[in-house]
Amino acid sequence: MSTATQTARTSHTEIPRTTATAGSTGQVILKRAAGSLFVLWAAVTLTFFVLRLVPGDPVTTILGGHSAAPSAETVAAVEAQYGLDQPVLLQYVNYLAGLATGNFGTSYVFKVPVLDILGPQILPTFQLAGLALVFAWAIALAFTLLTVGRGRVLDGVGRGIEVFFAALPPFWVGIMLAVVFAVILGWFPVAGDDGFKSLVLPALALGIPLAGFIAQVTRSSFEEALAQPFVLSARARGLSDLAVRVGHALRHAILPGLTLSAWAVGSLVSSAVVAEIIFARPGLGRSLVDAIINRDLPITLAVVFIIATVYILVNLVVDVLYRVIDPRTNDKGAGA
Amino acid sequence: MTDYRTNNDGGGTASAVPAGSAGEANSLLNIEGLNVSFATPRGTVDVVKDVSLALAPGKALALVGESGSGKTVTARTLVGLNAANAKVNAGRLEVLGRNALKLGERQWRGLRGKDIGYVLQDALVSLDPLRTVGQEIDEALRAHGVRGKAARLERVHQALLDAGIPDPEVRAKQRSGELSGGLRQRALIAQATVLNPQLVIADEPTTALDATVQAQILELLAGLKEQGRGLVFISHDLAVVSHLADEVAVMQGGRIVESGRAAEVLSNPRHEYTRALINAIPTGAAKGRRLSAGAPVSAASLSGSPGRATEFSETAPAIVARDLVKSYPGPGGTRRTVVDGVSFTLERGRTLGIVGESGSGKSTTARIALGLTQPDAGSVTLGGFAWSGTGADQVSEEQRRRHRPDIQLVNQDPLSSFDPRFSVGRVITDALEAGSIGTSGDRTERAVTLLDQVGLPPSLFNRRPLTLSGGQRQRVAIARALALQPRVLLLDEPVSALDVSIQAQVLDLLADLQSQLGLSYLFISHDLGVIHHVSDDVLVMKDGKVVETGTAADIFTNPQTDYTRQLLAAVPELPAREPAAHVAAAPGLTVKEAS
Amino acid sequence: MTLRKAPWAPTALAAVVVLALAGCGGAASAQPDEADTFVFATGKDISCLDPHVNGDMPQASLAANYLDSLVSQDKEGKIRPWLAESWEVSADGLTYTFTVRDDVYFTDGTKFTAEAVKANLDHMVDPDTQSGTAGGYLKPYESTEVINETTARVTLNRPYAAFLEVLAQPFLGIESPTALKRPQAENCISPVGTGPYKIVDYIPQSKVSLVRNEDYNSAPPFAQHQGPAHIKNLEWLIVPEDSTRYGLLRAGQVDALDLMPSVHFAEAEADKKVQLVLQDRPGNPTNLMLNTTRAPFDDIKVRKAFLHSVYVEAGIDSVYFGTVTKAGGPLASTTGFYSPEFEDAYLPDPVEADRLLDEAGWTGRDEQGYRTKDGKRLTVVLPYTPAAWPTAHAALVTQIQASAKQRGFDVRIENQDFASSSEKYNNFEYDLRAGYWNTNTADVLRIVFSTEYMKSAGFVPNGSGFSNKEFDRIVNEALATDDPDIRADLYYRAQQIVSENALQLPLYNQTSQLALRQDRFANLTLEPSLSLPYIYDVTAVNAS
Amino acid sequence: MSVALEPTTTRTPLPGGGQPGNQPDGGRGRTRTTGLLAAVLRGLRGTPIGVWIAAAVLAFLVLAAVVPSLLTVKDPYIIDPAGAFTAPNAEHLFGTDQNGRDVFSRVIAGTGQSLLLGLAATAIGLVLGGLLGITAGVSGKWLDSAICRFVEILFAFPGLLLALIVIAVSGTGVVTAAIAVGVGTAPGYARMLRTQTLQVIAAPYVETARSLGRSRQHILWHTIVPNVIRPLFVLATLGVGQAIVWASSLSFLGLGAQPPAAEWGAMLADGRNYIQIAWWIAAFPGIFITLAALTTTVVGRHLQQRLEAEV
Repeated sequence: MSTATQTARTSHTEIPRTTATAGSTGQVILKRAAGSLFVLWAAVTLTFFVLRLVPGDPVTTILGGHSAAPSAETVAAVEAQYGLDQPVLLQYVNYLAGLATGNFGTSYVFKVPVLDILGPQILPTFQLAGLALVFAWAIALAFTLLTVGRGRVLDGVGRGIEVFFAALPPFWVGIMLAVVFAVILGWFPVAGDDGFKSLVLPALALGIPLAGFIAQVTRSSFEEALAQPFVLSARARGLSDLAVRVGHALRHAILPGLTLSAWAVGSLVSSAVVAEIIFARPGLGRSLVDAIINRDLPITLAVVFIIATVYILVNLVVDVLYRVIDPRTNDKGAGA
Repeated sequence: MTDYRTNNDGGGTASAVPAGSAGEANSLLNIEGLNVSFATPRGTVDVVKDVSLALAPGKALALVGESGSGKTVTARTLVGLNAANAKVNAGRLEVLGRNALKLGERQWRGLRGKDIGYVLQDALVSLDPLRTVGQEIDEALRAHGVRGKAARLERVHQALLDAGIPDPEVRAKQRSGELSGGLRQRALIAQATVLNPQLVIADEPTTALDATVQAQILELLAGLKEQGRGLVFISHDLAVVSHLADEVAVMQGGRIVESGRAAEVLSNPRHEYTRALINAIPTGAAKGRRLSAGAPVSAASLSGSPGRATEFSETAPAIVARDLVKSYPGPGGTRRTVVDGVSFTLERGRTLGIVGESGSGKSTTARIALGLTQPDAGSVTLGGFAWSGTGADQVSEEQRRRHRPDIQLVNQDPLSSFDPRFSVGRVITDALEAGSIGTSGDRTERAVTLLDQVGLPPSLFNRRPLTLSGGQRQRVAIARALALQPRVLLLDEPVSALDVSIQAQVLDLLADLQSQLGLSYLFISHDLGVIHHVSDDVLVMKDGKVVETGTAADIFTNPQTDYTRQLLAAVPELPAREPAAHVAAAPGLTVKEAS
Repeated sequence: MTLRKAPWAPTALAAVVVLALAGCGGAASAQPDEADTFVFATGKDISCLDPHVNGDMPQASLAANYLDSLVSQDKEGKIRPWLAESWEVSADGLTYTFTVRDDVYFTDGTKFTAEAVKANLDHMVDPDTQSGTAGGYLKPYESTEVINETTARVTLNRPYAAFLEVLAQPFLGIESPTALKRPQAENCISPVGTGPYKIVDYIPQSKVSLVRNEDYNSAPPFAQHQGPAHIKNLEWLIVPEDSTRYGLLRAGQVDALDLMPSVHFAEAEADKKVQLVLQDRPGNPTNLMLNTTRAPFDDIKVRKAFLHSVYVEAGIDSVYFGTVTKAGGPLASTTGFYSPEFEDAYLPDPVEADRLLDEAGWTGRDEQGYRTKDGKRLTVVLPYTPAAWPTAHAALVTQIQASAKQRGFDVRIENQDFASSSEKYNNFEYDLRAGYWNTNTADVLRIVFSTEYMKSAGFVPNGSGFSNKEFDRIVNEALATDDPDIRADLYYRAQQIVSENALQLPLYNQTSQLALRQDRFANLTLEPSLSLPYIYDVTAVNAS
Repeated sequence: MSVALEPTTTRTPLPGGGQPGNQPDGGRGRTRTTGLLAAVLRGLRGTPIGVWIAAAVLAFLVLAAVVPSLLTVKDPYIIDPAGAFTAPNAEHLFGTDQNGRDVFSRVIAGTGQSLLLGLAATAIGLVLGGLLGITAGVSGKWLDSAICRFVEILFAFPGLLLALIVIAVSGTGVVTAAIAVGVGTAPGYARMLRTQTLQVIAAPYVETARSLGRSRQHILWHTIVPNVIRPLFVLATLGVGQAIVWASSLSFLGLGAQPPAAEWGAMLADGRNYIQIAWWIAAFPGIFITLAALTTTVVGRHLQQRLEAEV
C-alpha cells in the first residue's frame, strides 16, 4: 500500500508548482468527463477482445451443460442470433453501437437482456460493498482512535490485530463467521438477502480484511499527524486528548485511507463474489465470475462497464471528499 | 502521562536562580531542581538536569541554548506537555502559584490556553493546515467554555486585531497556508493569547522568519510583556534575546550554565560557553575574524595532486550574469516573474553575497547561475566561457557538462543531496569518478584527503550521512564539492539550518578554503549577519529584482535604498560588549552538537 | 462407514468464539413460521426458466413444479396419461396420436388444446429456441398435425420407442402457446404452464417465487392428491455453496434442499427435524469416459488396465460417506432394461492391471514411478471444472488419481472453467472426461455411445468416441420396436458391448438427495421420470 | 510518543563505529564497537518481540519450504480412504483429510508451493508494475500520461477479471495463479513506483548528480533506477503474504492449483466443505496462509521502518 504521507513541507526552491489540468472549472469538468468516458471505453474494449480471443466455446454454454445434444441447426441458429458467425471486429462495432443506445445485449446463458439479469444484482452488491466499507472504516477508526499512541502494549495489540486482519483471506472469514454466528449461535441468518441482518455477516467478511488495510495506513498517518506541531498547539490550547485526536489528527489521518477506499470499492464489487457465494446473495461479483466461467460475454462486459463506472464515480466522490477534508487541494497552483 | 514527582533530595541546587525573583508571592514560575528524563527502549535519558527558574509578571525570561540543550523540554514541562515517557521531578515546580507536580491532566487542561499560552515555532505546521485560523482560535475559546457563537466570533476577531492582523473578518476564514509568514505567526500568537493568559511560553517564535517580519513579531511579544504577562521564550538567537528578555538562562546539555539579567549576561558573559556562543555570531563587526575556536584547516595536502584540465579563464571574472529573466506560469494563465533583469559579476577569489527575503528570487538566480534552470532571457558566462543563455547564445547541457566541475553547489540541506545508498566515502569517490579525477585505485585515498581537508576524520568514511550531525554533513557536502576541484562554489543558505556554533565552524572552514584554494563564492543567505560576515560584494534582491549592489562595507554602512535600510534596521543587534578579550580566554572550546 | 461423529467440532471453534453462548442448533428462523410458504434451496444456478431452452437439470427441477407433461411415468417406469388422456402408436412406430384433456387451462388463461401440443413440440425443435436437451431428444420429430381441439397427431421420421418416456420428462413440459409467442427474453423469466404453481417473480442467481395455481385440476397419476397444491407459496432459492445450503436448512431458513452435501448426511440422519429423501436417477451413471480416439486409451488393454487400477468403492465410502451407490455398468440400476451383470466387470485387480499394461508395452518406469513406453510417460489428462461438480466428486477423482498412480498412470487433473473444458471436449482433447446422463430410458446408451452422437455439433455426448457399427445397429433397432422382450435383449447386448470395450469408468449412480425439515412439512416426494423434487404433495405439519 | 522529542537521543546505532571526541563539530559519546557480530547485535537490539516471533515463524516456513523432509516423513499425496477424517493425534499432528492424507505433511509440502507462488506473483507484479511505473516516471509528458491512463484502465478493470482471463488463457495451476495474481497486482505497483520515481527524480541528489557533470543516461541508470528499486525488496516482502491470500481466493473459486497439489489455498478451499465434521482440514492451511501473510508483513514492515530510518 502506498502510504502517501503528506507532511507540510516548506519548499526552499522558489519554483511555483503548476497543476496538471489548468483551466476553468468548466474545462476541468469537461476534461474529466472525457477522461472517464475514455476509461470506460477502454475497459470495455479490452474485455471484449481479450474474452473473444481467449479459447473457449460459448455455444456450448448457450445450449446448456451436460445432458444436452443440440442439432447442428440449433448451433447455427445460436451463432447467428448472437452474431458469433461474424468477424470479431464487426461484432465489436455492433456491440459498441448497441452500447451507445443503452443496449447491453442479451445474456448467452439466461437468454434475457443483460440489464434484466444484472438489474436485481446491482443494489445488493452496492449494499454489501457499502456496508463492508462502513464496517471497515468503523473498525479501522476504532483501532486508530483507541490504540494509537496509547502506550506500547495497546499500540502493539492494535498494530498486531490490524496486520492479522489484513492477512485473513476474506472467504475464510466468511465461512468462519457463517459457521459461528449463523449456524451455531443463530444470531444472524445463514444466508440470503433480506434485510439488514442478512447483510451483516457478508459485509463483515469483506470488511474485516479491508479494515486491516485501512487501519494500517490510517494508523501510520495518524501517528504522523499526532507528531505534528499543530497537535501540540491544540493541546496547549487546553484541548483534551480525545478532542485533539478526533478534531485534528483524524482529519489528517483519513486522507490516505480515503484514497485506498476509492480503490477498494472498485475491487470490492468483484471480490464480493466470495461473500456472495458463501452467503448465497445475489450480486454482481457472482454474475461476473459465472459469466466469465461460462464465457457469457454480454454479462461480463456489462459488469465490467458497471464496475468501471463505479470506480470512476467513487474516485470522483473521493476527490470531492478529499477537497472537503483537505481544502488545500483547491489552492494548488493558486500561488499559496 | 508524564510522571511528575517531587525531588526530595533536590535541595542543593547548583544552578543560578535569578536574584530577587525566587519565592515572590506573585511569581508566575518558581522552579527549583527540575529534572526531566525520558524512558526509552534503550534506557533512561536525562534531558533536563537540575534546572531552576523563576519569572515575575511583566517580565520576559529567555532560555538560550543550542539543539539538544533541553530548553524545549524545559518549556514543555511548564505546560505539562511532555511526552508520555517523560519523567519529571523537581524540588519545587510551581506554575502560576500551583504545584505543577500535583496537577492532573484535567487540571493542566484548565490551565493550558487559559492561563498559559504556548506558541510554537513554525506557524505553517503549528496551526492545523486544514482549518481556518478563526476555527483554531475559536477552539481555544470553546475548550474553555466560552459560550455563544457570536460572542466567540467577536473575540476571535479581537484576538486577531490584537495580534496586529488587519481585516480579521477575512483572515479568520483563511487557513494558515493562505497567510503570509508574518500574519501566520501573528495568528499563532493570537490563538495562544485569546484568553489573555498570564504566562506566555514561546518556543523559537521568530526562527525561520525574514528579518523584517521577525522585527514585527518581536514587537508584538514585547507588547504582551507590557500588558503585564510573563513571557518565557526559547531562542538560539542571542540578538533576539537581547531585544526581548529581562532575564536569560543559558542552557547546555540540560543544565543552566549561566543565568541573570539579559543585559548583564550578554554584555559581560561569565561562562565560557556563553562567551563562545556570543563570539560565534557572524556580524559585520567580526568580519575577517574567526568565529570558532578550531584551528584552521590546511589545504596543503591537496596542492600535490594534479590539477584538472579546465578552460576556466585565469583573467575573466568567475561569473558574469547579464539581465537574467525567469518567469513561471501562474494561476489563470498568468506568468509570475521570479527573476527580473538580474545582473551581477562575481570576481575571481571573492565572495558575492546575495541577500533577500523569501520570494526575492535569490534561489532561482542561483539555479540559473548553476546552469540547472534555463533563463527566459539573459546570459551567464562562467570563467570566461558561455555557460547559459537564450536564443543564439543558448548553451546545451552537453556543452555545459564538461564544464560542470568548475562550479559546484552546497545547499542548505546536504543530506538530501546525498544518494541515500551512499556512504560518506562513496559520496566523495562518486564525485571524483564523475569528474574523472584520479584512478579508481587512488580515489579512496583522495577522498580521505578531502575529508581531512574539511576537518573530518577518516573514520567517517564508511558511515552513512544520515548518522552524521548537521555540521558533519555540511562538511561532507563541501568535501564533495571540492572533489571536482571547482573554481566557483555556489553556497545556497549553507549554514541556515545549523546551530550558531556549528555555523561558526562551517563559515570558518569556508573562509579557510577560499583563502587557500582561491575559490570564488556565490553566497546566498537571508541572514544579513552572515552575508555581512562573509561577503566582499553584496547583491540585495527583492521581488526578483536587484535593489542595490555594492561592496559589503558600502551596503552595510551606507545603504542607498529604503529597502536595504529597512532590512538592516530590522536586524536585532547585540548590545556592545567587551571586545575580543573574552574570546581569547576560551581556547579549544568544542561545542557538542546533537542533530 | 467410518464416520466420526463430530457435530460442530467444538474444539476448533472454541478457539474462534466463546461457545458458552452457543445455543446449538436452535436457530431462530428468519421468517415467521408460516405454513403456507415452502422454501426450497437448490444447489445449482438456473439459466432460462423455460426448460425447452438449453435444458439443464436445474431447469427441469423447477419446471416440474409449474409445468405438466403430456404423459407421465409411474414408479415402475410405465407410461401413464397426464395432459394426454390416451394415445395410439402406429404399427411402424412413426405416428403417435394423442387425445388430450379438454378441461385444463394454462395459468395465463389460455386453454390447453391439441394446438398447444403442436406449438410446444415445434418450439422445442425450432433451432431458434436453442434447445440442447428437449430438442436433442426430439431429433426424430417430424411434425404435428392438429386433428381437432383434443387430438394431435405427431409424426416421427424414424421409429423412436423412447418417445413417450422422453415426453414424460419435465424438460419437455407443456407451456402456454400464448406465452411461447412472446420473445424468448420474456418467456425465459416468466414461462407459463398448467402446473400446480405459477412463477410470479424471478431474481436471476437468487430466487424464483411461485404461488399456487388455485385452479389446478391436472395432477398426474403419481400424485397423491388432486386439486390445488397444499402449500400456497413456493420460494425457490439458488444456493450453490454446499455448507451454506445445509446451514440454511439447519437454521430453518429453508424447508428443503437438493444436492444434500454428503458430509452432513450422518448429522442430518440423526437430526429428528430432518428427513432425507433419496432416490437414484436413471440413465448413464456418473463416470469417467475414456477417450478411445487417441493414445493411450485407443488401446483397449490400457483402458481395461485403467479400470482395474482404481479403487472406486473405497473412495465412495470415504468421501460420499456411503450416500451414493456404486455403479459398475453403463446403466443406472433404476433405468429400464438395466442388467446387473456388468456391475462387477472391472473390480480393482492390480495384478491384472499390471499384466495388461506390460502387454500393451508400457513396461518402462520413470524416476517418479510412472510407466513409460518408448520414453513417453503413461499420462492421461482429465480436464475438470470443479464448479460443475460436488466437492466429494473432486475428492473422489483425486483418489482415483492416487490409486491409478500406484499402477503407473499419471492422471493429470486440469482444473479449468466450463467454456475451456467444453472446447476440449468437443475436440476430443482429453483422455478422461467426467460425465453422466440423466434420462428415463435405456436409449441413453445410444446417446452416450453411438456414432451418431460423436459428431454432434456444439456438444459431444459420446465422450469416449466409441464408434461401432454393430452397437449402432442394436440401439437403433431397439428404438424400432416396443416389444419389451426384444428391447430387453437388444439393450442387454448393447450394455455388454459397452462393458467389454471398457469405455467408461462407472463411479456411482446419480442420485436425487433431498433433505426436508420434517418438523414443518411432510410428503416431499420425487417425480418418477428424473427423480426431481415434487412439491405439489407437500403438506404442512401442524405445529400443535 | 505524542510529542517529538527535541533531543533525539534514541537514534539507531551506527555501523562502523565513530570515534568520539576528536571531531571538530562534535562526536557523540558512543562506545566504540567493531566487528560484524557487534553490528548485528546492535541491529537486533531494539527489535520488538513481535518481530522476533514473526521472524522465527517465517524462518520455520522457509525451512519447511526448502527442506520439507526435515519436518515430515509422510508422503503428502498417499491416500488412505479408510483413514479419512482422522482427528489430530500423535501420528497425524494435523489429522487427515477427506482422502486420508496427512494434513501436516500436506501443509508442510504446500509451504514451498505457496511461498513460491507468493514470491513469483509478487515478482511478476513488481516487474510489470515497475516497468510501467518507472517508465512513466522517467518519461516525458506524452508517454507518462499514456501509461497513467493505461494503469487507470487496469484499475477500473476488476482485478478478479484480470486474473480469470489469465487463467482462461493459460489454464489453471500454480504458475498460472502466480501470473494471474501478479498481473492483478501490477497496476497498484505501477502507481506506487511511478510516484516513487517522481520523488526520486525530484530529489536534490539527482540534481547534484547533474551538477557533478553526470550524463542523463548515467543519472537514469546509476542514480534514479537504483533508488527507485531500493525499497522494492521490502515492498516484495509485504506483497508475498497478500499474494498468497489472493491466490487462495482463486482456489476458492476452483481456479487455483491442480489436484493433488498440496497448495494451501486449494487445501483450504477443499476443506471448507468439511469444516463442521473435520475442522482441521481447512483450519491448518488457513492458519498457515494467515501466518505466512502475517509474518511476511510484520518482518517486511520492520525492514521498511529500518530502511526509512536510513533515508
